Amino acid sequence: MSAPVLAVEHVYKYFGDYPALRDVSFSLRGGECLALLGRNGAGKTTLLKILAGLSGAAQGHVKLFGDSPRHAAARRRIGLLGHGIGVYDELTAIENLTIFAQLYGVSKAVAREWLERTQLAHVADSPVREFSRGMRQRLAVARAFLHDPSLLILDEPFTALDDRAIALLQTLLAEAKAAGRTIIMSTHQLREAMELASHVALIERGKLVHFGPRTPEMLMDPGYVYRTFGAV
Amino acid sequence: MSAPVLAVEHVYKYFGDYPALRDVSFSLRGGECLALLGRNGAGKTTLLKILAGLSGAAQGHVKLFGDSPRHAAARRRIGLLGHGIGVYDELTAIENLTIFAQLYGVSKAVAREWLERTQLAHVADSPVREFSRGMRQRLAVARAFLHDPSLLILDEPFTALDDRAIALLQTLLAEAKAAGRTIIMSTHQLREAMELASHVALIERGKLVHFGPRTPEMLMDPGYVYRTFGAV
Amino acid sequence: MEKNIRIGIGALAGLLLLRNLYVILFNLPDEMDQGPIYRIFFYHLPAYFTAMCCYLAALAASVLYLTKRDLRYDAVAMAATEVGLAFAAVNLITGMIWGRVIWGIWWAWDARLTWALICWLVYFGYLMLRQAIDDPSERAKNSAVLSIFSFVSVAITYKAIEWWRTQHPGPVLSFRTGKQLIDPGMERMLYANFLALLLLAIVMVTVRLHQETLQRQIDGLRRRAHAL
Amino acid sequence: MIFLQVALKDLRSELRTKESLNASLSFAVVILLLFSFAFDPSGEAVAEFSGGLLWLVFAFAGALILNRSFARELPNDCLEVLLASPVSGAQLFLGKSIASFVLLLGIELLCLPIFGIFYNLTWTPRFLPLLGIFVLGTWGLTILGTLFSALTVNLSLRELMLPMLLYPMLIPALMAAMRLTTILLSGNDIGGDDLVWLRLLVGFDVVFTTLALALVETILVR
Amino acid sequence: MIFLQVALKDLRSELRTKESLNASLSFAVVILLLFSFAFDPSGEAVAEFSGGLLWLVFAFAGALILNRSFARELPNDCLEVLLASPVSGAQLFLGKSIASFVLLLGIELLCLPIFGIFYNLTWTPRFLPLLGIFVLGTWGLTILGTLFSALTVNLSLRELMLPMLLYPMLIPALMAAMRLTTILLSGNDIGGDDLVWLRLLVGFDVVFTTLALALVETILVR
Ligand code: HEM
Ligand SMILES: Nc1ncnc2c1ncn2[C@@H]1O[C@H](COP(=O)(O)OP(=O)(O)OP(=O)(O)O)[C@@H](O)[C@H]1O
Ligand SMILES: Nc1ncnc2c1ncn2[C@@H]1O[C@H](COP(=O)(O)OP(=O)(O)OP(=O)(O)O)[C@@H](O)[C@H]1O
Ligand SMILES: [Mg+2]
Ligand SMILES: [Mg+2]
Repeated sequence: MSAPVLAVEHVYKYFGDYPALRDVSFSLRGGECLALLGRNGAGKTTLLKILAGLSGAAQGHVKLFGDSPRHAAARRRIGLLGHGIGVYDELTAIENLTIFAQLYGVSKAVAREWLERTQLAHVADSPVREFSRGMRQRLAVARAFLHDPSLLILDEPFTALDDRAIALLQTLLAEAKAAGRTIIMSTHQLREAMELASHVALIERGKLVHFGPRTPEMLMDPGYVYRTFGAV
Repeated sequence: MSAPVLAVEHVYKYFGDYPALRDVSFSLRGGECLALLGRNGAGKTTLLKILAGLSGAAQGHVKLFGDSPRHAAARRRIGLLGHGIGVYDELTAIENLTIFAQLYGVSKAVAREWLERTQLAHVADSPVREFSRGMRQRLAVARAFLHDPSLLILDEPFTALDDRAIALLQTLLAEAKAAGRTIIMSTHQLREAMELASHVALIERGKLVHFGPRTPEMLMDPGYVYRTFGAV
Repeated sequence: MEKNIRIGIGALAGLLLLRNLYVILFNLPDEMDQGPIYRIFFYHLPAYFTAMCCYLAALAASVLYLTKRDLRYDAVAMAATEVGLAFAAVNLITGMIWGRVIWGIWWAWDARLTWALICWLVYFGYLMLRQAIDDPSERAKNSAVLSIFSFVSVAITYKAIEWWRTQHPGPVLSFRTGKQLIDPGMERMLYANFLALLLLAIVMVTVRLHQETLQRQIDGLRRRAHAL
Repeated sequence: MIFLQVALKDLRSELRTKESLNASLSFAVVILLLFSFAFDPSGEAVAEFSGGLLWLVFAFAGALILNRSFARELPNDCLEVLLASPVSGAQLFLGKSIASFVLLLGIELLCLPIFGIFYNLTWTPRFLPLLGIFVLGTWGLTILGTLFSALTVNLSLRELMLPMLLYPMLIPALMAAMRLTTILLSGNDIGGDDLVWLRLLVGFDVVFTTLALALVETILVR
Repeated sequence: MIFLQVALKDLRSELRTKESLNASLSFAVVILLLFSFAFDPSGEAVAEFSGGLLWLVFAFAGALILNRSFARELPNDCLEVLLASPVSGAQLFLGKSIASFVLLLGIELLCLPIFGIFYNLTWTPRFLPLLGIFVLGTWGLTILGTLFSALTVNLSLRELMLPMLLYPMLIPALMAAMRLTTILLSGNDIGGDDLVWLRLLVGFDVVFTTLALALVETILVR
């Protein structure tokens, strides 16, 4: 059996005295996709930030590919898609992608290729400022997938997207998953997430109350997870 | 038949040369609830801002209760719930509501009452900064409903809320609708919206391509509206 | 127990201060040139040294916080800085009063005075930054970094006397000059009052720490109330 | 009187944390300090440029405070909610101007004794006329600053644009206030030729208050 | 050399619109103008406080530019994306410092002739040593300013906090730069006693660059 891509071991995080995460442990392997569920304020974003190395755990360890998340080698293999799109409004689409290509040490040709895959090639030289929300989101996806990351960390990726943008994102994620990439995403839009997920985790007031494979019941009835495993 | 609460007549809006709204006309009466659908960048937010008097139409008219939306009497009867919660982080919950109560000429007792209705009475004296997302949203609802508005304008009210917060909002909206208030809301979360809606409108690239009562098909299959009335 | 120790040190500081005051006022003779006003010196200089000790403690606590990430060190840094600011203010104000009597003006823009003021402003900025950050961990971390940067200005203030020529009197203490410039009785008195003020500072720091602990408990309870 | 409620709201948020008051005050002291390095303040000439120095400090501290006037409403989209409430644009503007005015005047009055100590000036004998000048000058500063704050609130370069637009237009008021303050701080009375400056200051306030109240609704509703 | 790419990115966004360059330049000119009202620039003494004036302007314009250094990354959550990329905190910081440095130095070099014209000063004969002082002083300003920009990036009072924290700590560098610039603008050479100031300036740059590079990762990762 392969070594885990992502291992979270007894992670705690405090904001002051408030425990935002308490003893969270799980691990994921290549090709797995985790849907991280939880009510508002449960700690999903906090956990994802720790995984991406944007925030440090107070106790416990996170290992990405066996390394700490603050290790450059580990970060080179992460793709991050948060609330914000993470590109610069005043620059053009291709300039944005080129910048990130350089930071990741990827060739410029790859940037162009991703513009085509996200159907943005015809507006490559327009500043992002002029893009509509759907186009911005597609560019953000191109930015996150550019360096062929082995681990995708997505925080509420479907929020405020229309049906078509969601479908595009789902297709890309399904492809990535099929190619053996690991995906972890938080979301409140259970239906959209369940189709993709191979695993489901439920976090409640900072505690991981459930972690396991996605079962057919979950697909049929998204509320199932909350009702079955949630204490509150 | 009663006079329309909201009448939109041949409204156009341009951003530079770009026509964000083209010849939009419809009207709503008391007790009606309109779900405003449309893809990203279709012009939903633009339309709602014009209705709330935050932005002026280039051509055409908007009448709220027979008045222009910039008329103070009309604005006294609007409740607005946008992306932002519209309350101040550094003030306490009760201070926030008191401020808005004063601006709308409503007594302070009403503010307290709404805190209780949104189950925030126990944190009335804590600054909003410390609230969780769900609590903030509830406070925003209290703020929007405080002055007993006759017309509720909601822009993507369900975004990023968990199941419970959505249920609370739906209950409040259903009550308002039953009490004869008019509601207009934009959303991408079709399922949540359809349960409430009495009417459905679809906007596409600034044009209103459909406006009509909500039919049972729409409730069963939310994608139906896009497929049936959408041109693109 | 903790409370008793606090009261004990406080009482000791109080007694020492009273005794020193008595000696300063009644036993020590007037200075030749300045007359009675020179007695303010016994508060002017020790207050400054006490402030320096507080800033040094704040620096140590900040470094410890960054290595250990324990919020208690952060509380120490905060308390020490606040008390240090108070004592630095005593130094500034006594100096200004003294200056008013001797020079006829409240303030002169010379290096020593200016640096004392800069130092005060720098640490006041530290407290401002603390106020502006809500999340305690973030606040602790960022203000610890700022405290480290701030200490550079303390070092410069200490050295200012050697780098710039000033209107303000030069060093007098024998450990800095290597000579005996003032009367040994006076110098002993200085150290005695320094000890008293230092004890007072320690009590004040512990009181602030205690308040801080209570505040954290209150905040914790409120957070729990929110979760209901 | 709804604008008073807006003003109270702003003052309350501002004073809740006292951060901004403390920060602006110590910012003002810091600039005084910087000036003392740039210009030798021990010379005899201090009284002659005291008004200039003081109003420069007020202009800088003022720009920082005014910058936040409308920007304060951005974080949770409060501006939209306020504009959709029955408060008219002019009332909102007036309320915000009053709040900034009170805040800034408070800071100025705290700065004055500090300034007096550090620059060795006596200001007590002519405090009342000085207060009058402060009120007039500060009102000009806030009314124009609040208008520009509304104008620049949606720009990403806000902090940069506001002072750039504000200062040149403010020059008449600033010059008058500097001149009049210098006269008072030098121990003289305002009279004779200097009344021109006073008239300029009052005229500035009247003209820009009228203009701003007339135009602000247009600025806020897009 | 990944920090150079960060610097290039920042410079490119900044120069794309030229807004900020134009705005800071005209802001600098506006302050020069204000100063000329506050202090009589026609006197003989101008050369004596020329360095002070110039560096005050640079410090004010600098704070506005530095304020945007990390704040520029906020709108679309770009800061998070950058921190999750292989760029280390120190590289990011260095890149941003370099970008602000280049920008600010450019503005300073544009200000110098304008200043020369307004205040009737000759700066050409000693341009090279002057440039050296500008480089050293500006580096101190940017390195400390960028660090504080990172420290205050999440504060709502950012525009107010940054100068308030920055200026007092910057004073040694500013004092030295003012002094050395005045000497050069008065037509003298740096030598003898004044070398103390040069040493102070260099020492400041070295100490704070080291401290900043060591501590910035801690600031950025929460
Ligand atoms: C606002 C005014 C003043 C301020 C801010 C001030 C500040 C200070 C500081 C910071 C020190 C400690 C320096 C060190 O030991 O490194 C000091 C020491 C001292 N001050 Fe002042 N001072 C002021 C006015 C005066 C005046 C007016 C006098 C008397 C004429 C005076 C006499 C002394 C003496 C004798 C020492 C001890 C020198 C030494 O041992 O270093 N100070 N002052
Ligand atoms: N910077 C912070 N300072 C203090 N508390 C914080 C901070 N960030 C988050 N919290 C608290 O930590 C808890 C977890 O927040 P988090 O953002 O991780 O929730 P979430 O699961 O992402 O919620 P949502 O579904 O609303 O996005 C919340 O109670 C929140 O109030
Ligand atoms: N201030 C503006 N300046 C220029 N164009 C704008 C502005 N605001 C909106 N637009 C453009 O107007 C169109 C309609 O935007 P709007 O925000 O109304 O869409 P929406 O239907 O709310 O979309 P979404 O579902 O993404 O919220 C978009 O193409 C957008 O790019
Ligand atoms: Mg979240
Ligand atoms: Mg929208």
